[in-house]
Amino acid sequence: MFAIVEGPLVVGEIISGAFRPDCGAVATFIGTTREDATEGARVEYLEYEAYRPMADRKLAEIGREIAERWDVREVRIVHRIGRVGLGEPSVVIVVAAPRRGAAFEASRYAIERIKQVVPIWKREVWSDGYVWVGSQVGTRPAARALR
Amino acid sequence: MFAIVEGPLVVGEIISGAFRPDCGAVATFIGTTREDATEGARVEYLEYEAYRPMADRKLAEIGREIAERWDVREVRIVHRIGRVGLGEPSVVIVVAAPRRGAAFEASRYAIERIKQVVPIWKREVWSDGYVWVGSQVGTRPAARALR
Amino acid sequence: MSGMNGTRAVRVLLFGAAADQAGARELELQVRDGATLGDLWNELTGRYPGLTPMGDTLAFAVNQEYAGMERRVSPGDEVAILPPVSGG
Amino acid sequence: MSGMNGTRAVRVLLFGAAADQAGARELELQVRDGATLGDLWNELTGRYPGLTPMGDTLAFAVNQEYAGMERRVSPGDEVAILPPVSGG
Repeated sequence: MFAIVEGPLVVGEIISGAFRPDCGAVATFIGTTREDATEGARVEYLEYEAYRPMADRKLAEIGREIAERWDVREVRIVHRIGRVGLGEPSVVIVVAAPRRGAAFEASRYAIERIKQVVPIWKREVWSDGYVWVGSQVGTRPAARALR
Repeated sequence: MFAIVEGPLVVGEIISGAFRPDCGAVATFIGTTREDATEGARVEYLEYEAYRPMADRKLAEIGREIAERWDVREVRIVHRIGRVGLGEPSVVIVVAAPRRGAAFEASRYAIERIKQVVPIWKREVWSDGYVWVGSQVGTRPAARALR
Repeated sequence: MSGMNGTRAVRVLLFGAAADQAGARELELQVRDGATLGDLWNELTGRYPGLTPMGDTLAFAVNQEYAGMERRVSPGDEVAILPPVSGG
Repeated sequence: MSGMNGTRAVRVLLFGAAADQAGARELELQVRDGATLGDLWNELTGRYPGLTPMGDTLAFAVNQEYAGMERRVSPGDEVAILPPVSGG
């Protein structure tokens, strides 16, 4: 199951749906939005934007890459877009496998690949402006200086 | 939070409780009971037994070992005992960390250590008898042969 | 698509910081026969100079698959200008 | 605890396959002054020969901490006979 959704991720449901009697291991990775602060300013929330349907296709492609490399029986990747509050999940990756080694390795692989190839972008909205993470472009004083 | 409990593990609650705004990564490992079958017989359910409170103390000790080795902010390990049906979670490990590398490594470390040092035992109840996993002692025809 | 007058338009989508720098999220560009992504990029930075400093960091997609600068673009193609991805 | 007659009892707990093989989960053993876990194990296998084949695979705990065969056991100690753990 590979999806890009707006609105909160219900982590328990996404994970429980991957339990299978032929698997002994379920490894998950959940990315949560992290508070950040510098002198006089702090992150208030994050906003994610995706290039769809290319992003959906890339998630499914990562699932196929995993299936080629490891003995896994279920892979779920759900990425949230739009506004996400601090400490909330932005992505949930679930891998169910007969053995735990494969489950751990595949879940780590999934998040690394997401960060390499899936066209999704994160904008940190600070109290003094915003910045596109990775590009360092935005309206914050520091980001403007880089333009 | 380190606990040994009877009754189903509510995975979503255990995990969500570990989200923190100072952490960007939550890695979890969930052990689920795996169906097994040989000629003419199959596993019907599993039954876990713990030596308490030593097992509780060992779980907390694993938490301290993790805190010494990685920058993690929350570690939760909940192990279920008693009868567990097939495909159900028997253990949930949750590690929240600022960075994903630490979260992945610590969650893997936790399950490996549990399998080394926490006094909990699993009995597979098959259609033709039971067997203590690890000891290969029990009432199944194959286990009896080993006595 | 080929127009009656021989012009050929591709649809260009810009995301994230690239949309910010161009001040546009979607546009159409006319391209000549045999034009490449590189040609299209030159045209684009001529029109939106704010994109120029991002050049080294950007990736490009044609019809939703990553593509290099030598890739030919044809009428009706969807070209996307992709800043460094930052999902997860 | 030291009894009036000078005997000294430790509480022994058996788990999993070890409880099965002994046919007991909990018992008390008298130990002499200076007795070790090794001495206690000899006493135990004398009484429950079914445990003998498991010997190489077992671990022992005294007062809920792993301990080696040379560990002294004292009155009131809780000794546990631990088959290979299989949690997770």
